Amino acid sequence: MDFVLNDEQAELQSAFRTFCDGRFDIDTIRRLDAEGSSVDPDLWGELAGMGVFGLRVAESEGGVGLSVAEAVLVFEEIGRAIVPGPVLWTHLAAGFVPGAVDGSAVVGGIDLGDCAGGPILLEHPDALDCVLVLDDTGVRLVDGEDLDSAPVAVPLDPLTPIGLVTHLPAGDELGGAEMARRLRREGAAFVAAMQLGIAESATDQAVSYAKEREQFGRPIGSFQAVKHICADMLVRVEVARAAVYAAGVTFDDPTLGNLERAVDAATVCATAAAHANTKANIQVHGGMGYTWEVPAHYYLKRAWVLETTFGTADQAADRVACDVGGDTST
Amino acid sequence: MDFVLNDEQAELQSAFRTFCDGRFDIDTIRRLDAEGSSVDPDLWGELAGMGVFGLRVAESEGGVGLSVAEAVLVFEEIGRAIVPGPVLWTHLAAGFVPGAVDGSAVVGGIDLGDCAGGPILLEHPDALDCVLVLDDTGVRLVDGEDLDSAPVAVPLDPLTPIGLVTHLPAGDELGGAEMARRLRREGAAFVAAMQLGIAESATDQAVSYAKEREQFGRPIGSFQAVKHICADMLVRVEVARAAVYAAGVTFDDPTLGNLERAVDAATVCATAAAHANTKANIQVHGGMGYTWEVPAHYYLKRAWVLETTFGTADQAADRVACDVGGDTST
Amino acid sequence: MATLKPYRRQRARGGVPFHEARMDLRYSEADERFRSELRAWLEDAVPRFEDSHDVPSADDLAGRREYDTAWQGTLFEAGFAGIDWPAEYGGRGASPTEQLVFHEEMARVGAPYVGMNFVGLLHAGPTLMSEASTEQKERHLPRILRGEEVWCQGFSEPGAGSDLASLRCAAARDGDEYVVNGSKIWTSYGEVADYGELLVRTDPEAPKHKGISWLILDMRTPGIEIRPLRAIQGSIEFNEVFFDDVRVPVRNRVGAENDGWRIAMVTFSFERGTAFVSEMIAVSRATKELAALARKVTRNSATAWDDVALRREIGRLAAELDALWALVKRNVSEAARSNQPPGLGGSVLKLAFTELNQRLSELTMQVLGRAGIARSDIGGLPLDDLTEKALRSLSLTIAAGTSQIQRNIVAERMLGLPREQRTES
Amino acid sequence: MATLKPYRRQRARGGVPFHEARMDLRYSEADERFRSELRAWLEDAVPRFEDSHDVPSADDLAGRREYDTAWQGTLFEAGFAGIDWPAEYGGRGASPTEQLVFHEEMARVGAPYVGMNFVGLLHAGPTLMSEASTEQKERHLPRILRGEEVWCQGFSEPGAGSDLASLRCAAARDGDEYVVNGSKIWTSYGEVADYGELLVRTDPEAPKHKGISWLILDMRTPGIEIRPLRAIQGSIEFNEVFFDDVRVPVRNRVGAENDGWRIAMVTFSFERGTAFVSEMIAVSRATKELAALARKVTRNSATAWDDVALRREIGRLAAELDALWALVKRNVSEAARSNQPPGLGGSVLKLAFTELNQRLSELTMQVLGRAGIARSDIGGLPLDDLTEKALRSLSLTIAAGTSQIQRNIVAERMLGLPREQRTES
Repeated sequence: MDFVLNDEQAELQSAFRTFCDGRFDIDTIRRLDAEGSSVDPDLWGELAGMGVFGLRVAESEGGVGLSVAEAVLVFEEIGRAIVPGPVLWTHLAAGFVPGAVDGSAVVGGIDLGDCAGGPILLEHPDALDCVLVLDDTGVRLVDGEDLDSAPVAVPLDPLTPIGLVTHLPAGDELGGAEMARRLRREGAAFVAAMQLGIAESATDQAVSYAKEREQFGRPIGSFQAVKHICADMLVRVEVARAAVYAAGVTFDDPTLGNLERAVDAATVCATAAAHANTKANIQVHGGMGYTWEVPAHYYLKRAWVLETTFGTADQAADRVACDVGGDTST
Repeated sequence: MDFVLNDEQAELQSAFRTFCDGRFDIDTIRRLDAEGSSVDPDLWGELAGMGVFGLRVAESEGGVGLSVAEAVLVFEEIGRAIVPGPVLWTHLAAGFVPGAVDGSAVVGGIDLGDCAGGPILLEHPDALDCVLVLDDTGVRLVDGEDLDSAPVAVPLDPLTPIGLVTHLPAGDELGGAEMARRLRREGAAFVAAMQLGIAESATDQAVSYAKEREQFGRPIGSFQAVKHICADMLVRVEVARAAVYAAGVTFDDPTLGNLERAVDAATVCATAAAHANTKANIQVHGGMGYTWEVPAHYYLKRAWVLETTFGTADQAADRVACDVGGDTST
Repeated sequence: MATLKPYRRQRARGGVPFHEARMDLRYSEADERFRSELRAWLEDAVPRFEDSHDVPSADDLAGRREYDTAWQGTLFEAGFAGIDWPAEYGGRGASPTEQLVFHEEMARVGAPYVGMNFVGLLHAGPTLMSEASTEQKERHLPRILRGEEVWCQGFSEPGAGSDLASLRCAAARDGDEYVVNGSKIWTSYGEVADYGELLVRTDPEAPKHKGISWLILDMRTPGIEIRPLRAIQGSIEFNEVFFDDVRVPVRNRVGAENDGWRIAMVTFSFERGTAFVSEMIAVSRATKELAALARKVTRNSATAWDDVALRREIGRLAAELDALWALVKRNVSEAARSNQPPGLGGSVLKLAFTELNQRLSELTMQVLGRAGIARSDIGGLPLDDLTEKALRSLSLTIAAGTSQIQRNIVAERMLGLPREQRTES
Repeated sequence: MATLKPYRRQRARGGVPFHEARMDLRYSEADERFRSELRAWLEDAVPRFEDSHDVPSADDLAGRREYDTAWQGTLFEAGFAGIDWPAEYGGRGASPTEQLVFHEEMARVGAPYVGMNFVGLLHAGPTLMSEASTEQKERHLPRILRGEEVWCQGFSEPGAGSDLASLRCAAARDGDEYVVNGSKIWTSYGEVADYGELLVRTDPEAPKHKGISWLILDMRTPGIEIRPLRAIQGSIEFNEVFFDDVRVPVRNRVGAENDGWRIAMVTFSFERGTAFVSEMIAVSRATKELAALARKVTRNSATAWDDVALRREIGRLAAELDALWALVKRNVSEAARSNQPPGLGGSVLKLAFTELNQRLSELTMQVLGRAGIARSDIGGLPLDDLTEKALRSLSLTIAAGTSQIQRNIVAERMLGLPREQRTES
């Protein structure tokens, strides 16, 4: 047992963080927002070049050949930099949707479970070549041309444009219920990783603002009220990190324990961390926090979008409860 | 509209507070605890003399003839002083159980709704002359001699001894479902008043300790962490007070609005205030807070007992939700 | 033996009928007469106003000014402007409880909101009434009531937020004018306001609370530059305002030179006291709407309402709102008795209400579920309104004194805990 | 173009098999061999021990001492005492991960808890190992491991709680003895302990952190008076200890004179690091038991389990516990790598775990409902255990550094926020 990153994993993560710092800095985020484009072809190409889409695809098939635990580290950074676009769906599709692995196909997706009973919403509708559709019975692939959607004028997250799906063709069946379950589980784990990254970034932003900003002749971070908000942010991050990394490791070594429960624990802890920390970050920033002058709002909005992607924390907690209570009825 | 205490109400409350300060000071509470007696005949007589049991009984029938809103002020003080004994049940019984009004009959009670599905527990079993029993169908009076109960060795609250009822005779029917509903509603309102008093006392205790106790060369109340705990305590008290007094006023003038909802709002807010404030009081007291050296623990334990007396805050919130949502199904 | 009986008897002896003497939540007959009159008028006036005025979009500031001031003018014409303002300035001279009835009835029929008249009616106006010269009052108060003057607030600065008294925007005396240099922030509607309530430093040498003055600023004075700031929900809600040698006549100062801090504190007690009565009514309505929404929104095979955890939280919020509404009535009763602006109780109300509001927002997003990633109405869901409110609610624990500052106030001024060791230069 | 491929290739080139090189939650083969050995022994030893020893009541301190030390002796005889202590003191000299396996297996079979050996095994012992002289180590460490010495802690004082360094219990040098006067508080098991770890002020003139020394106190020394304190749950858990000219040989000082503060800090890092591994396992079990209880307890026509709000909170707590258990594994892995006591991560764990524990208690009381007003088992409900745990949990956010102090530590030492303006005399 050695539940810390090894040197190579630390280097992998640090290299990808450096990449994001350079390519997805806050000015770029603001530019993409202003341009109303969430998928910039050049940046998409760079993500492909880094191997983000084929991260878990074998080298022989054009991928990087990493494990889930390592892909989790990359998605943590994608969250930290709030990289826009259907990165996760294209990553999930790599290996069975042609062109996904090298980013030449931009793949979006819909988990009908998330939309159950409500409108069917599709993220980044204008950028997609094809769309994966998951439901309890299986996985289908729909050509982007065949799907009709009406643009939603204002999305919650300015960097996640939304379309209301008005016609969803049957598409081609790619797999059955088991494949859908697997994709959802992987998707939930990477969403949790992104939420972890968002929670971390919110903490970093709050802490550096608290060190700089002075009121009453002292940095606001010297006041216990602010100090304790920041301390609680770090606690949530560390708890979420443990859960998210544990889920990644359990994917790679399923004999370690109950994989579904490990993913659910990651969802519960990472969602809570991202939700509370992005809100706390705004509070620490004071008036600036609820303007577009500082990036805090982008993080909060992205975290809210991810909260309903591949299932909610409430659903995850309900499943964990049934596992703990040996209740198989639900 | 004049939703503040008038002079006479303020004097009434202040006079009763002075009485409690003198008769139910913390040394008395400790003595009763040590003696294992929750009903001291002399003190019970003094409560009767003050008119606590006949507070709402007409003067012509030996009572004080006050309204519910004023009785609420008295029960707030009973909570503040954690006066032990079946004061509330005897008060509820006054007017229809002989001897209750002047305290010559010590009346206990059981709301079978509170015990639903669990053991039937009776407070102060050894002190009771008779026991009111409420259920959905009506109200019964059982002679203390006829009821069998086994003493519970350790009660949660040292000043609320408990018996496990092993035989509950049918007793005499005093009224039907409507009377049971009325007694529960009144009981819930006075429980909320006592919880308000407990929440206030916990705030007072925490604030005075925070002013006195020094660490790091300053009173701990000068640290924001402690200061903000205390501020939140006061906020909860003021919110609870508004809800509890509003419920009292609504009893006296039912055309003001939905009485059940007013009582439920009082239950929700006062329970939350007592629960959180008694816990916060312990935290502010540090190590001393979880010993018997300071009275904080008595308050916490009493608040916990009251949380399940005449229905819980969860049940009250569920009813308010149904009222808000126009849901008549539950 | 001690007994509580005298308290009953004393009252009986006094001869005052029982129900009038005691703590009471019932509106007086006069209040109810006012309500009937107002209600009758609103029934006709609101539809008529709405027929003749298009609701402007959030970004159309000029349109919003026109709309808000037109409604204020309509109220004034009918005698319903400034319910608790003295008649001499065009107000109704009525009681605080009638003011409360006014809010209730306005909310009941969904009448237009105070909008851009907010600062004038709720901050600057009451401050002028309390502190200004007769000439200043006569000049401004009637125009505010008639909707002819829109005001904005120039208090905070980029470097002076929670520590407002550290403000540096300087007003140097030059004859009978002040020359103002510096900047202000969070001035809502700065672009379209006529006047601003401006706090400036008139004595840079004095201790920080002692060198501040309160000025009436004509927003059309040369040298004022305005930079709009975008709020989290996307619309332009406030501005940064820059002053470059802006000349303000000394006669536009309210109160004595360097006495501005005290005067500003008067404003804050208004702000904290009754400023969210309307919002509270709106939130109460929102809670009801959320319950109705939860009963409609299906999630898998059940509705959101079937989820006891969500439903119970709706119940808790509604119960707490009932309590806060009673607390408002207590604050108003106290103000009516003492004839003073609402005091520190406003901080208690603000702490409780803003947190409750945020919990309602979180619950709303939970009920919306996946649909909440869109902010345009789809599938019969009022997403535009709900997501905007949810985002906007994040400002509530910050604006007009953060929750941290409010807790300091409650702890230090209401509970008497020792003051923070703050550096006061 | 930048790519992540090298990170895969580099590892392949290194020749180290993939699964051994990476972050790993799997116990090693050596750990698992240890587990099998321990498990086999426990299977036989626990029932044998329980057959020959009656479980003493909470108030029977002498009986508890006898029970706890007998179990420690049994462990020692079998070679399972001090798993990660060096062999020279009778320990097993094994890895921190084997220590974790030990806790897991002990909890799995419900073996007796460390009990009164807590201070010796988890605080004083590790401190002696790190800081004491060879003679002191040889004198005490093996006896602690064998269950022959019970220790207590004399750090806090009535006037020195969170501000421990302000302690005033004085030790005046008199030849080769210190003469101790003053008092200590929160000394668990003080009446039956053999030794105490004692912090005293040896230089009253020095700055407060600089004048403290760490002494080994023989609890049988004349002049010690003990006043028991009752804990919230009703039992005597700790004491106030008074010192009246208590003579302690100078050779019983650990480390240099006036270096006691640094040494005490070593103890705290142990306290915060692994002290609640056993408790965490206990809480994990408690969560399972609560779920089972909730499925049994009926409330009106349904079970507590049918209340989604309660059930979901059980799920949330279990999920967070899973996360905290993973966090423990990370802390242990870091300690194993660095061969250092667990660091500040312990404060993070303490904050999260103690709060979780209190939430579990609240939930337990909610599930119990009305039955929770009794603390004796009735109606098939384990009320004695559950209510005691619920009350006891209130101490967790206070003892061993309040949550407020832990947040200061996290903020100042981990996040680098500016230090509190505290008066350090």
